[in-house]
Amino acid sequence: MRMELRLAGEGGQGLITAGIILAEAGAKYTDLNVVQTQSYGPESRGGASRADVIISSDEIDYPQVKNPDVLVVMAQEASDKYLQSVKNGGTVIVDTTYVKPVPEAESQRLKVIEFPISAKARELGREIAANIVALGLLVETTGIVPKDAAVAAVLDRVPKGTEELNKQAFAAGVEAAKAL
Amino acid sequence: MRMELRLAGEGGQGLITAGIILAEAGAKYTDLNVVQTQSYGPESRGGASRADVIISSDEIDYPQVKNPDVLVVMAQEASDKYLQSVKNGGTVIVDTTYVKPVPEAESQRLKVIEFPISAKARELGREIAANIVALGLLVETTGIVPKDAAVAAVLDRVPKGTEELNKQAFAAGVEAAKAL
Amino acid sequence: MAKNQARLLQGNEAVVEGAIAAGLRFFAGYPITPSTEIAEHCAAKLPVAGGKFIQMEDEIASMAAICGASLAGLKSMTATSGPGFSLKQENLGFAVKGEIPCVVVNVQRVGPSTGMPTSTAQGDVMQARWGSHGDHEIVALCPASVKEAFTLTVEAFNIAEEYRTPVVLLLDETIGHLREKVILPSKEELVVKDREKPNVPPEQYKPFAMDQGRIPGVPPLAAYGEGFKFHVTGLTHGEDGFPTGNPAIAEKQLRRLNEKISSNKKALCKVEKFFLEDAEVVIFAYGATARSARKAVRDARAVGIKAGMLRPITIWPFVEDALLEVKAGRPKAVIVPEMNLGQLVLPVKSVMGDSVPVIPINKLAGQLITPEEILSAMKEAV
Amino acid sequence: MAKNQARLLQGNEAVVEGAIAAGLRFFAGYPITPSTEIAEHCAAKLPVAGGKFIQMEDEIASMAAICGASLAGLKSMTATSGPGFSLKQENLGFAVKGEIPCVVVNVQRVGPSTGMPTSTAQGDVMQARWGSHGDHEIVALCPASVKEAFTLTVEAFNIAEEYRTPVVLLLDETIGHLREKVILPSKEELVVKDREKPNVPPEQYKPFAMDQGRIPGVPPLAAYGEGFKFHVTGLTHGEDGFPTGNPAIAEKQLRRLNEKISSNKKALCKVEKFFLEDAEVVIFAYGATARSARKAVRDARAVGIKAGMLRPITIWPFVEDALLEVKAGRPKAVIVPEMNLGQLVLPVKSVMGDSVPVIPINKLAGQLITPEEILSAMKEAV
Amino acid sequence: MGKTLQWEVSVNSKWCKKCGLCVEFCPRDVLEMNDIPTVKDAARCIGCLMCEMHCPDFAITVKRRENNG
Amino acid sequence: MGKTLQWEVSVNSKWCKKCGLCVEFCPRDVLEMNDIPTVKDAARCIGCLMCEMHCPDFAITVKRRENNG
Amino acid sequence: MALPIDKYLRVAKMPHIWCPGCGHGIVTQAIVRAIHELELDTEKTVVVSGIGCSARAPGYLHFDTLHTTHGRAIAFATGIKMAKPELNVIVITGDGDAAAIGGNHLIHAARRNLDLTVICFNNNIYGMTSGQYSPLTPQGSYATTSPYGMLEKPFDLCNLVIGAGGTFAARSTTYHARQLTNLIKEAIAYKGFAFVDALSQCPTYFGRRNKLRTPLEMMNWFKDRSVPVSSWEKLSPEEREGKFAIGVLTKAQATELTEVYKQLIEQLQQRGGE
Amino acid sequence: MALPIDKYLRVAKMPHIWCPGCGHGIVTQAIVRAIHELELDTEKTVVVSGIGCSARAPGYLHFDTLHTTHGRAIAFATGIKMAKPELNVIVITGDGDAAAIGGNHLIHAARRNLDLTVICFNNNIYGMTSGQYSPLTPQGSYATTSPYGMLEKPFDLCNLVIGAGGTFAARSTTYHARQLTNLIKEAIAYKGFAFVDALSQCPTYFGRRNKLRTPLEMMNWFKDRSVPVSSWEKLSPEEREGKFAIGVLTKAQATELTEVYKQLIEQLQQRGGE
Ligand SMILES: Cc1ncc(C[n+]2csc(CCOP(=O)(O)OP(=O)(O)O)c2C)c(N)n1
Ligand SMILES: Cc1ncc(C[n+]2csc(CCOP(=O)(O)OP(=O)(O)O)c2C)c(N)n1
Ligand code: SF4
Ligand code: SF4
Ligand code: SF4
Ligand code: SF4
Ligand code: SF4
Ligand code: SF4
Ligand SMILES: [Mg+2]
Ligand SMILES: [Mg+2]
Repeated sequence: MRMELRLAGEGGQGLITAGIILAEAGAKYTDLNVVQTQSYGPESRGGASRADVIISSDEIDYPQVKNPDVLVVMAQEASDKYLQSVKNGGTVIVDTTYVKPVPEAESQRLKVIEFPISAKARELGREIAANIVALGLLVETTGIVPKDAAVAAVLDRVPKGTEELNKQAFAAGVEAAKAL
Repeated sequence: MRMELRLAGEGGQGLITAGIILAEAGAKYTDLNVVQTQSYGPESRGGASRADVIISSDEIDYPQVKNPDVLVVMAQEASDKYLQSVKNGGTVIVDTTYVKPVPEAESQRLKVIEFPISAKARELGREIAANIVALGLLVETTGIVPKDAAVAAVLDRVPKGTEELNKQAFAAGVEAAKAL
Repeated sequence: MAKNQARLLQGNEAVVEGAIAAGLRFFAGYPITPSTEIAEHCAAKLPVAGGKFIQMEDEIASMAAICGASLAGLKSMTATSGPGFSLKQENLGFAVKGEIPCVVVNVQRVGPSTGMPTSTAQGDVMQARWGSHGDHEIVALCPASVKEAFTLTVEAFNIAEEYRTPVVLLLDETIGHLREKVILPSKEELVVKDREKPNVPPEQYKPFAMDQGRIPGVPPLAAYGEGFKFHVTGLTHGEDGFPTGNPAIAEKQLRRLNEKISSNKKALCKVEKFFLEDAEVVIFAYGATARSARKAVRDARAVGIKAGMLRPITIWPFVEDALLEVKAGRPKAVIVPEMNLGQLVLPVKSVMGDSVPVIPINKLAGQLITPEEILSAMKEAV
Repeated sequence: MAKNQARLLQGNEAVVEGAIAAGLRFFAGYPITPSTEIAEHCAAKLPVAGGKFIQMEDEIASMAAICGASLAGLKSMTATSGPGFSLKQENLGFAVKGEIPCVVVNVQRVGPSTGMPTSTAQGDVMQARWGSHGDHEIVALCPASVKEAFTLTVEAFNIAEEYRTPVVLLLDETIGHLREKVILPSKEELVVKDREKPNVPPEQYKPFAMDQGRIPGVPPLAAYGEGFKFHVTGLTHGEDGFPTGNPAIAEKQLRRLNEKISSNKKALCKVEKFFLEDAEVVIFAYGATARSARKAVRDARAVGIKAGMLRPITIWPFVEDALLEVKAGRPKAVIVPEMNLGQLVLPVKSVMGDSVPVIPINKLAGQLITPEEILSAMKEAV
Repeated sequence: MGKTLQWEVSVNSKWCKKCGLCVEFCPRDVLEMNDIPTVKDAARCIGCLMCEMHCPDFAITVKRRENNG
Repeated sequence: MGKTLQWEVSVNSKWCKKCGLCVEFCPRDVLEMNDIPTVKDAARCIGCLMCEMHCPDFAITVKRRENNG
Repeated sequence: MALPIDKYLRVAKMPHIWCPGCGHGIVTQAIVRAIHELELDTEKTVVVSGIGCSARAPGYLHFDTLHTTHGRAIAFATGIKMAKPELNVIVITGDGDAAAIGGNHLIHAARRNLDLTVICFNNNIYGMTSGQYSPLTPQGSYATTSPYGMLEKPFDLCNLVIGAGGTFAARSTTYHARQLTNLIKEAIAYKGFAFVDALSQCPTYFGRRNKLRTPLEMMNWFKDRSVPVSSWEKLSPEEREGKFAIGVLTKAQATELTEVYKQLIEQLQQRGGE
Repeated sequence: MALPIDKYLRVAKMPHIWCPGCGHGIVTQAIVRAIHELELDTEKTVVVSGIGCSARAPGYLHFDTLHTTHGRAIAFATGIKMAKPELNVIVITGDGDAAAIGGNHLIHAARRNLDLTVICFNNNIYGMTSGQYSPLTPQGSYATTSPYGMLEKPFDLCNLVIGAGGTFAARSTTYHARQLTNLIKEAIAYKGFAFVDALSQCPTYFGRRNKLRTPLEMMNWFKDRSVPVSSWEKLSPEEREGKFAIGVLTKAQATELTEVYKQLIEQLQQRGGE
């Protein structure tokens, strides 16, 4: 088993954090191997943002993701850039708050999940938790790590005082996935 | 023909200048090849001082002097250090103002010329001209460059206003050599 | 939910964990992508461990400060990337000459000059060897995983202390920024070495003795403030540490300085051998590139190509002996994939001589060489 | 008394005369033994020639200032020795990357570190090639006489201007400080080359074009203040000079940058062949060491040994072709005397392969290798 | 046509990064923040350039209107 | 024996570089320059250390004499 | 006066890479406006920078531009100005670039009185490398390398320049955009070394960590702490605590280096001509 | 008090390499005397230098000593002091070493207020490399690289240090050997960064070229131009022309870096212990 996942959007959306949380869930709470990489801006600051995670039962030699099994996109630019790279039959999770519907051609070869992720987070109180909503969606859809592992990893990472919000955000993502 | 000459003493005695003048006389006024080298202190300043000159009718490949044909010494330390290096049958010119007589053993294998060079210069007005007295001695003894070439080279180099003094100094050296 | 022993650690973070485990107590640095996380983690963790972190005004000062701290007795480190590594070269030479144990991390990015700061490269491999003026040996280690970023940092400190020398840890951006699941060795599993101290009274202490110390040519090192009152200079010096103009003494000291490393290649040169026994085509790869190579070897074996990999863990001194073994196996080719213009091809070629073809694969612009690219080179070679 | 045409000139002074003859109009430097006379002569002579001299606060600033002045259109130079050369490496890399013509003189002294400032060495030969981070080519020339210090300085400027690249002039202390009788070429005898200027309007000007210029891969260079309003950066950039993150463009530009030198080795690699035709033992020597070697060859011939010398005048790019010719002559040995630990032995070996033994002679402590030492090595070899 | 407008304030939506500083610095409350800043009351504008000079993105410009009366 | 001398001024001839500064700085004219500085009038010395403190070569020292009276 | 943006910006390279609300754009605009109001010849104006977010400005400015190595802009600029004294040479630098790695070049250029205009985009932080402390980070402030608060004292950059012998030093902030523009004009017009400390906000790395949640909050922080030079001089040391002066802090007559050099060359060439 | 030379000097290395009449020996003696009078523990005192004639001093001093690279002594010393705050760390530097190549480290150490004592052997010239101008060479003076007279303005080193935030700066000369000794004592005793500008004569390269024919002439030149701080403050700018102040130019209380760091570690370790 080897699954490659990519989370892409804009700086400030917390996708790097989401990627790390997912990777930590895999690392600390499963027997699987995990690597996580990310893209950086010109020196290291700002701009577009992308986190990749590989979770595998084998040793992970080559650590980069080229054709993800799963793609989460939370900005239009990211969608435009990465949709094509997803494997045939792969899954794409789209934050419809910021991203236009997936073009017909792509939606035929992919499993497309569309949900207003950021709007949902705003509804819960703070848009900053959109990354965790996305994570809930992702975990529920893929089953790549156990849900309680994911929640534990979320709680390990998020700032004190935001635990409840983030739990709710995760749950909202899970709900959304179930509802689809 | 290849002649190797060494002038050695202390910083401030002007031996580097004397070496350069000799080399310039050879370069500008003869058809011979010339190289000139010198020793430097720890970074570049002060301390013991040594100028070497090679004058040769052939191309000068290896540019360093190991066993000079002629050695001029104007300080005891220099004498102690370099006397042994002079070729058998070579010439050593000793400034008796500062240097003790050449040891018996050495004086047998070398042609020794002893003269109170610095005292003579003092007598002429300024001890700083001792290097030019030494040059006069050297040129007269070795004939390595024409005397008028040497004088011309002296006049090319010395500060304005000191021409007369230096001419006299050179002449005094020549005189001394003749008198020996 | 029950956690296992594992952690998700970034390469740069693992360097800091390894360093502190090895006894790091002083870090001086200047931020530069992609090494900055090393400084940042040190800033957070060193004072907790009773150590000191300082951000200096530049990389030159950082290198100087770690030399000072090391002479005062603390295990010291700095970290940088290409532009800063260039700036450190003069004082890195001082550390070599003063025989000052310390660790210098260079997380490589695309050069030359400012280049592509966030893109991966292996372009400073020759610079690590030859970047400072004058003849000097250097030890350089190159991890290919986050775990190894930890273990080789410990190793780097051990070598620095044992050989009284700066050790360069060469990461590439890929390994520096990679987060990976790791289980770190426990304290008990770690071997931590400390510099040898003089066991003579101060009057007899020769900080640059020709013939003292557990390892021949590596004199024991006192620390400032212990009463030894010794002198350290970048000028060529005698056994007592004071400048000498005597060519015979100078020659001896300069040779000792180089030979304490070059004559200990056996101990210093570490490699990983991967499916080498029967390999007909051998990949010589290091750092992140070795991960692609390992995948390529597996894929090649899967299609019946007898592929293997020699991975130098020690980059300098060069792993000549291991390569001679490879040569003895008469492979059809040695493939050298590097994220540079072929910097280690030259030494590999000079070992392989006329008999084994050496095939470089090079990329300059910050893209990791892929397993597919290596595999296709192998297919061509056999 | 009648003077002849000759002068007694010091190597360092000859560099300055050569530079001014080649068009030098800006010098920025920082004093360091044994290169200081170059700065001193520039201070005296440049303003007389209408040029500018400035002593900067350090070597880093000196290297920066000459880049600035060159971009403003003046032929520029700096001079230093080992420690300063180490400090210049970052900005030397910038000059390579920005393709800024300039000349950097390194008068070598004994290293590593402060070493022996007034003693001769050839210990920075590999540093000249690999001292700056990231993949880059460098041109380095090495004179063996005062006259050549003059002519190769002119040549260095010509190459810098023609190839839009920094050129390193590697002297050793012996040649830098040597005074020698020379007859300098007259103005008419000198070939002086200037950088190619763009012949397009500013809107069309691409300062880093892939395919423009007299020499393929060397784009014409405008000067600041001429209305071209162009951008220069150390970041990896496209043809227009602006940063690019596009790996394909970056790869192309980085390759052009290297290939404009490496693919012009024929034009750049100069050697002196001395009694090579029938040589059974060949000395490969450069700089002051070549003078001992020349004497040794003469002495060897006198005692019936068929000796010859190949002297690389261009040190980088490496004179591989000339060495291949030597190899084709199947000599019994190639002897490589160097005032370092054998820095050029590696590339010589990699050319000679398994067939011709390569014998190094090395001295580290500031003593010129003597003709006798080379002769006795030759005697052993044949 | 009522009062002639003196100043024309325009926002370059391609460059604007929506920081809102122009809105904050306008002393006359001319602007309001929607997706990008928009002019809500052009008549109040006094052409003081506070919005323009505090825009980090060269995205808002204030020009004197051609008198087309 | 007349007046007891209070101060002993000694010159280390191995270190002295004959710059003459000690002589120049002595306010009591105790020293004179021969090949190296020598004490010409020990009795005048007041132990002010001007000579010692201005010697660049650590070559001149002024010590209080042991009272052997 | 609206700015003819097309004349001064490389519009094809816009929008710039700076974060929303970053002060660097405001300072850049002040420079452009100053150049415009002074009617400098755009073909005779060179803009030089080091490395940092600030240092990216020249890439957007339509002049001869040079983006050098970290900290070295002033040294490169020195070469340009010495080579062609007729050019207006403007250096754009950051607080890290100018005062950490580049401090030595700054003080030497001030000492030499070479006719450069140096504008420091001072945001108290290393922006480009994501928020490490700089020599301008206030004591106690948080940065990624001062997770327990900055332990060291910061420079006062104008004092540093004046201490080095600089004869023109001024300070303003992005809040005071008009004043800043005027000071930059005065600095460019000044014949000699002129330094402008331009306080700029980095909301992304300084603001976020130090509870200044918006660009506006940061600019208000500037407003609250700044005191015009005229009033500053009347404040006691205690009253100055936590505040800083804005305006022209020093301006004096002094001979400029390229002028002196020009005279030397003329003298020597006359001498040669005799 | 006669100096117990054997206790402080490596007598086997004497005589030193300095030229006859070189001021560096006088400053070195002042340092030794200050150490002696302060009764510093010789085993807990480290002397660090860069490169230059001045920088050779530590080789003759019987302490832990470190002769580093040109300009970097303060940066090396920073590492030593941070590592072992209990050591007295004294930096010996030259005007080229401290103010040309090393200027940045000087101003940063002053800013940080790290407890170092820096003594600059300021002879207005590069002695070791045979007489090139330094950033302290007076305008118009001759040096091998200013054959037509120095064109640039020199630093005032104490002003530079003060401008950088330094809280202790003092100046004296070899002429004023006793005052110099006292100032060095005060500097060493000061808890924080302390800078002493010690004017020293280089008869060999500065004197000879500038018609100051003897060491004594050079020292008298110091005497004639120096003005005690107390009087200095009363002089008008015109009266100050060609003169300089001697004495303690600034001395203030300020928190010292290793102290602050110590507190941080204690806090963190307590926190960890909870
Ligand atoms: C020699 C070198 N060291 C370090 C760096 C990494 N670096 C790039 S920008 C920067 C700091 C920039 O800070 P500042 O000058 O304040 O500019 P800002 O980004 O805040 O505008 C650093 C440390 C580099 N590029 N080169
Ligand atoms: C990096 C480097 N650059 C230059 C030098 C050459 N150098 C040695 S000492 C010196 C100047 C010394 O001047 P100063 O610090 O004033 O000391 P002084 O000799 O006058 O006491 C220079 C430029 C060097 N050793 N290293
Ligand atoms: S010009 Fe002044 S009044 Fe008009 S919109 Fe802008 S800030 Fe408001
Ligand atoms: S200030 Fe500029 S970037 Fe910010 S919202 Fe207004 S127009 Fe947009
Ligand atoms: S101690 Fe004073 S009085 Fe005595 S010799 Fe020395 S200087 Fe003269
Ligand atoms: S001052 Fe010292 S060195 Fe000079 S003459 Fe007197 S004792 Fe000798
Ligand atoms: S990181 Fe800070 S300085 Fe850099 S662009 Fe963003 S806000 Fe501006
Ligand atoms: S050269 Fe000058 S500074 Fe150096 S030892 Fe001689 S007199 Fe002193
Ligand atoms: Mg900043
Ligand atoms: Mg000096």
